[in-house]
Amino acid sequence: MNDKLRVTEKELTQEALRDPTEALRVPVVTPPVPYPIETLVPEVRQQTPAVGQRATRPDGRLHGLGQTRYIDDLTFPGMLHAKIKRAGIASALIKRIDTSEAEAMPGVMAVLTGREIPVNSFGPSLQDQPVLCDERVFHAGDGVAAVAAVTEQIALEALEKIKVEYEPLPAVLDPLEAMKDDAPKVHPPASNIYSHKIIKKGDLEKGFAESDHIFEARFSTQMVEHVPLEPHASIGMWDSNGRLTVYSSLGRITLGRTDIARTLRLPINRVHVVATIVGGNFGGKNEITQEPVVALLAKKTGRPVKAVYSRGEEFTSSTTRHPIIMDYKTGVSRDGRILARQVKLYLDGGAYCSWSETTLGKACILSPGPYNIENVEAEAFVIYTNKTVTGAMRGFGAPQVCFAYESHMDDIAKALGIDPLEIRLRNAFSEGSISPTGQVLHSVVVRESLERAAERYGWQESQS
Amino acid sequence: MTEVKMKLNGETRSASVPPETTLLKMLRESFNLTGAKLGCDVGDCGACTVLVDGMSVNACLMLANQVDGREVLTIEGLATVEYLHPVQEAFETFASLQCGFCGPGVIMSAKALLDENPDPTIPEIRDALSGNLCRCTGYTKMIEAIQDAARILRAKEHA
Amino acid sequence: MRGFKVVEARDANHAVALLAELAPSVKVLAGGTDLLVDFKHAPHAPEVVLDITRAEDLKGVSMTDAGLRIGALATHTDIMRSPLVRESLPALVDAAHTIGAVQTRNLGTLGGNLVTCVPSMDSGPTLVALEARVTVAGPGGRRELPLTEFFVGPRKTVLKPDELLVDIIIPKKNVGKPTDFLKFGLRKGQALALVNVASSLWVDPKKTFVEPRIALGAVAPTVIRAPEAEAYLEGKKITPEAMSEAGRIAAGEARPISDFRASAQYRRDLIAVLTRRTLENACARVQDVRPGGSK
Amino acid sequence: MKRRGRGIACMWYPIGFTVAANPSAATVKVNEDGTATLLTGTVETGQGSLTVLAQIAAEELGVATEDVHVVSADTDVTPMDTGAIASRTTYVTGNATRLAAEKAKAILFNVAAPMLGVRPDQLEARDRKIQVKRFPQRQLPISQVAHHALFVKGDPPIGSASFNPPTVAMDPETGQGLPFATYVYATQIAEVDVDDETGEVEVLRIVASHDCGTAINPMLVEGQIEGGISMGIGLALQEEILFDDKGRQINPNLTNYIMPTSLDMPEIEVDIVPSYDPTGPFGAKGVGEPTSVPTAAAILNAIHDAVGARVHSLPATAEKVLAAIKESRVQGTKQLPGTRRAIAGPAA
Repeated sequence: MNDKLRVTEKELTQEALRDPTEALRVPVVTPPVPYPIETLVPEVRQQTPAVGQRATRPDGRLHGLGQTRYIDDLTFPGMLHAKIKRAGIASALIKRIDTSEAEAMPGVMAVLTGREIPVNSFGPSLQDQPVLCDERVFHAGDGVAAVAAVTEQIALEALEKIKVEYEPLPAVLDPLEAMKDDAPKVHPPASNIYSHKIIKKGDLEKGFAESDHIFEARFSTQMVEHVPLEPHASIGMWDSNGRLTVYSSLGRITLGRTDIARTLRLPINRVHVVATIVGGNFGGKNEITQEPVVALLAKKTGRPVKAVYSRGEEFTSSTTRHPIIMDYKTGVSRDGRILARQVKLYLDGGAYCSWSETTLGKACILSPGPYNIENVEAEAFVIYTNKTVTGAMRGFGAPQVCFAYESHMDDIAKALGIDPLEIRLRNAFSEGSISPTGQVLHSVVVRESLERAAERYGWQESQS
Repeated sequence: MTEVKMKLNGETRSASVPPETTLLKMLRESFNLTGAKLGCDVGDCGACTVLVDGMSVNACLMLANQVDGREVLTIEGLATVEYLHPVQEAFETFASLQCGFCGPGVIMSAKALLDENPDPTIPEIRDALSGNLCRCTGYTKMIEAIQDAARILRAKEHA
Repeated sequence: MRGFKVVEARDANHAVALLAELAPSVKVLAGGTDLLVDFKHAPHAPEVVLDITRAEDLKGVSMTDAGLRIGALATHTDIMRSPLVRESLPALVDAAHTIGAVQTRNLGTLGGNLVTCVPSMDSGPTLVALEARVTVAGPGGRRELPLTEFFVGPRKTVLKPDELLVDIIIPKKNVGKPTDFLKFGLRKGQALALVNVASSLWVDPKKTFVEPRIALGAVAPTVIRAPEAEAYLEGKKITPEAMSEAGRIAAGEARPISDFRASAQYRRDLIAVLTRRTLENACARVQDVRPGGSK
Repeated sequence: MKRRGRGIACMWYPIGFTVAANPSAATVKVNEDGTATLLTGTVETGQGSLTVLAQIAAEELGVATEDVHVVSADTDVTPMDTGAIASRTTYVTGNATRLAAEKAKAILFNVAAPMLGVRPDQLEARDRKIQVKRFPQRQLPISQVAHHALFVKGDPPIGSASFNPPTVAMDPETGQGLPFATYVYATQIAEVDVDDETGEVEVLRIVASHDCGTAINPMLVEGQIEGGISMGIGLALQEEILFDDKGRQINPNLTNYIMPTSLDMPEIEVDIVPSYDPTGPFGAKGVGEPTSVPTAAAILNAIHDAVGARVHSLPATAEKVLAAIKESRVQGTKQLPGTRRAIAGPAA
């Protein structure tokens, strides 16, 4: 069926809907049931203290009734749907983008390319990420053009009509390869190692020299996606004062507004960001993605524009968890006390910095584990590769290093014939312990957590 | 265009949609029933779960035309003006939902389970929810709430 | 989804008539759990979709003179709930239960699963181990053929564009045959099979294998039998060693590939283990059953 | 055969950003009926943070949780907030909220003091009342005080405040410094069954003892822990974005990206470790991220305990576990160690 025809048909149908004999056809908006019916507040929660109560969530009932309005549940009169064309190639120069065929399609209201974006770069710490690539593609999930059309389907079909000519460049996919001097540069002329951190405490060599045993191991982790059930979604619209409103699934609206204003070269007070309720974040919705795109398409068309990531785009074009290669070297005494620990971390940063600097820092600081160690050296590198961007994800590198230091700990315990619980208790921080960065720690309950978990589990009893 | 006439949340409704329209798209766009969500569009996540003739289905995997003449129940039709469905009530009490996006689908799956099996075991509840992905809760409080709702429903049945 | 037309069939004959008219630019919609996903990703839309979901004569499970008949449109849930199947062939229930999740089992059909013909189909091995036959209807009438001949390759069956799968029949002699199905996936819920295996067997009074049948899924272009392993077992005394050896032989008969889900070697390892376990489980289901199906 | 194992892992985790400023601001307005409105720039992304913030404001004002309505996530309306990131909302935004509520309360106390004939510092707010410390019978309903403040004294009880966790920059050469204001601690113990012929791992049970300082809302803390564990299980066993040799993703969908379903989740036992951080709002720290930190480590240690095989790279897929089992056998480990209790497999 011809798309133009379908749009006309839709309009005709809407005409027909006004016929009173066709009343049944009128799209039904079931009025929301006005809960709560009862206005009484349960007695138990009328009392203070409020802290410590198992108070119910005010959003809980709306969730259960299906009445919570996420971005994709919002519509505005005349709203258009936007889709972004993805590069599908990990590293390339963009020679030419031809959007003419797409623009000629019935139902297509506007097409946008990177060259039209006032300031085509953003990022929470380094502004190394283009909103839509204009000269070069850095990873396969990069956007290269966008379309706003009257339906999502027309927008999708229009993407296929956009012709992009690439000159492929060598892609660097392995972070250890990317560290080498002769590796292709992801963001030339910048080095692929774009951030580095080191922590030194005590005398590592002395610590190893005093150790009865030295253990070494390499651990590595994979790239993981946040999988919020709600895909990234945003709606952009302008008023006649040139003020932009963006509804977006963002967990951090302040930074979002900064980045939107920056990329659009707008005074910040002309940008209004509303995040309603976000359908899952886990670190993956802490920076903008397609907000400037919907804003500019809305500006071009004079209509509200909505864009929702497909599940595929959630994987390819949002951030992910850093894979980390982790080298541990640990010196221990005969009785299982850690005397020295050296850690080297290599974080695969993907194509852009995103939250890599934060991840690098936390991973590095936390990597020795919650243990009293006199002599520590932890060093971490984050490296560009032509892969999906790695950014913030629940734990900022901590789950990765915890996997390494705790696996290592068990191997040491086993080699020394010490119970895994016992070796941890012998080394664990306590109130006033000094962290690897020299910080005196307070309200430290790692021992308590070990003992309580072991008690609850029945650790002693389950040993035969 | 395809004419679809169905019993939707207890009332006779009809819509005229292009033939390739999915049930989910029709519910959301023609009827503004946005409780069922689009999470993956290919039947993996279950966020679009609704009941057709009492059976839970992925609304993204049915054509609107397929429900012509049938009964469709969405999350919006589950509560009455007087009462929340016990599953909805238990989900609220137990804080079973966090971001809530998977919630309408999970609750519809739970409703279908309890209609079929008023006293499900925990493994049976897990099995019934395996088509509904949730990233926030670890499913734990959902399972507790469904057990609680089952108890309440059984007590109602006896009363 | 891209635009297409939908035509509805009242019953099987109507569907065949419509197919004759519309082929080859038509796709048949049964459960839709695979088809609509394909449409959403396909570069081109089909011209016409033939919706057969209202053809009642294609549904249902019944016992006929030929054996247990399962309509092509019977959903996986229908199979799981059928008292007939639960009683006589619980392995079919187990297999149906491993497919997708409740929502997809409520929609997805046995016929659709066979016609889509992905190598990892979960309904295939049990039916093959029970030597199931299928009925195909076309412009020239109906024909019956063994299920193994129905499969041609990945996503390819003998069905011509104007033909329709009508039903699946498990021959009478195998109704009640002790059978077991095991699937190995990457998780417990909604898993795709890395390997799935079904074994059926009779046991004679001397505690030897009679008519052992072993079917392997996801380790060849289609579901395959393991004839060498079957031949090895035929007439052998039932022992753990024999079943382990049959597993090893079956692993050698498979032609698994390496892909991102698993290596070929790992799939072979799994076949050996799963074959042995299905044989053990099928043996455990034997209670004085004799060839011929009478208990 | 299935072999059972147990594994333990503990961790530490900081609250807030690494050194970098990450302030939150909040405004609390007390209405003339004693209810209140809290304005916060943070976003509810599912954790229940708005509930927790309402509880903190309510506690400070001496009213009930549902007396506080929270307005959030609108840059035109709500004050600056660094956002729902770094497990910082309860601690940082919570501190800002408490301070804002305290300022609003101070206005109420100033108004109430002459009405009750005492000094403001002799007052406390409890049970929707403003009362004289140790003389609870001398009290006024908060509604009466608020109404008086607004419409008689003309002094609206509104408080705005902000909080930024105190840190000291790290030395670039040695990393020495105070990067975070506070840390939380936790231990998880996992019990697994490993099928030593297929490598399949089934997580049966996880005991999680987590420190979050004061649990402002224990039910929501439990929810965070249970959810964090499910993510940890995915990290441990199943989830991985795969690339082809050209750098394109192979499995960008929920069919082939294997995250845990309800059937993949173990029994979870949550334990909240009693703890109080004097720098947090009513002693609270945070809980969001740490919940998924030790899970993978505990599971991998349990696998090791069950079959004596160490998997060094995540995820520990069944194939990797089986390979590790085979390797540990080759390495002359004649007997599988750590098999305290071998239990029967499904086929036995």
